[in-house]
Amino acid sequence: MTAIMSHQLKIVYFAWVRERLGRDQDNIDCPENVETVGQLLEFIRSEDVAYEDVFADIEKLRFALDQDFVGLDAAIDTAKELAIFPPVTGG
Amino acid sequence: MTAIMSHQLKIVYFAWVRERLGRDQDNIDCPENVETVGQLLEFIRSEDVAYEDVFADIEKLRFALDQDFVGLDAAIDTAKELAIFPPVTGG
Amino acid sequence: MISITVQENDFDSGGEINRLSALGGGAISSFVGQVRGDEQLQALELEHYPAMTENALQKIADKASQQWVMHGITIIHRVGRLQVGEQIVLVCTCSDHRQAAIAACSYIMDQLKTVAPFWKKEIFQDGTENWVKERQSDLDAAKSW
Amino acid sequence: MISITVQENDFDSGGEINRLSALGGGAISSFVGQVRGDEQLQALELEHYPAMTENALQKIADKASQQWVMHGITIIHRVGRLQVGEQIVLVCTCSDHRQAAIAACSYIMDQLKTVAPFWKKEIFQDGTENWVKERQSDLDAAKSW
Repeated sequence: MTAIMSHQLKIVYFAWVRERLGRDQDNIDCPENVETVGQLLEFIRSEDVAYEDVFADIEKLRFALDQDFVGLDAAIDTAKELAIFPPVTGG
Repeated sequence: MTAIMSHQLKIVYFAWVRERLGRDQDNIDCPENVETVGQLLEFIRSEDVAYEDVFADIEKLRFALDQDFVGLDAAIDTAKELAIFPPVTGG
Repeated sequence: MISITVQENDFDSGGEINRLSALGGGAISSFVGQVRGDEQLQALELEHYPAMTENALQKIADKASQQWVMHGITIIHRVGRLQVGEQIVLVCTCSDHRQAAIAACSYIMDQLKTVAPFWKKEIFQDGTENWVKERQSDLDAAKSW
Repeated sequence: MISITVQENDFDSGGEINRLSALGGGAISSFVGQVRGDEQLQALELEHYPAMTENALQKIADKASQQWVMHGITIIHRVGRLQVGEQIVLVCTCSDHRQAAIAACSYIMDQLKTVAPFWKKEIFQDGTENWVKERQSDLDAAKSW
């Protein structure tokens, strides 16, 4: 057996990230060599040019892995859900 | 005419000052040579021994002249009402 | 809009908040003080100096208005006999910004504790009474502004 | 007693204050944020991340409970479309001491602004829309604790 190891990851989008992408989630196969949030962003940008515009200014994005805020260097590990959104503005 | 100049002053008491004196106000003739709140206290203590106990620890008393907080050295001048009470404890 | 009330009756904190909300400031801060059931306490007797009280509270509210841009300030302080659990005081402030609303509310409470002519007498279940003493922490808080 | 609610419906600030008052702490601080009628604003659209929101608010309340001795904390945050003048958020805190109640309420609001997953879209009378941007002053306030 030489199957490439991967795991299913749900990506959810909020606010203008959701609006610009035109959808609120994606389900992707996360290849084993994609280890961090930053690497995952690179991977999905390479898969679909639609992400280029939205993810152009990465400074404006925030991330949560399984509902916890994380940075770009966070390990995806066995996480099930990555959220991508602008800085929060509640209250 | 050699009448001694004086002016009517109402003294009002609150909280334990009122309770210990057993009344909530006095009306006194304030002699002209009594110029400050401190001097007035001395004057009324000399007039009535009932004040001795209540005014013994002057540090524990606060004063308002015509409804404004004042210290012992405040000039009574033409004030109409002196209030004597413990430190406030509202809220 | 400054509203100052000294009354025996209870008050409706939500109604007062809604009244200030209607001014449209966006940020409404409020504080409610009530009779805490310490030890064997049964009630508080709240005494005040009627000729001076509202004026003293007005001055505090005026100073808050000078320090922060406010849409409205409401102060309600009860007097008379208040049982454990009853509300004593409400301070409610409305501003465009939450920091201003919260700071003004906190400032007003701190000043009220040290310059508004109210006195509290504790009445215990065994019938004994005690005039509450001023607290150094309240004096310090009032001076901190 | 920590109560966290995310809902579309309006809330009754007075009822929430009274619920915390019933815990007998003596000091109840609250903050209400509402949609301010800036410029040509008609409404706000409040979006959130349902799987994360309540947990994020719970963490904020837990941290406040560790920092100050609290009897109760209530956080209600609305989502959906809110017209100018409508209430958005309520934070209500109950403690034995006013400084603790007020500080915790202020802390929770500051944290909520920067770590709770809500996003506001402004909808103007001419139909244009704008996602609200984060403010440096909010980030600074959250870091100040």
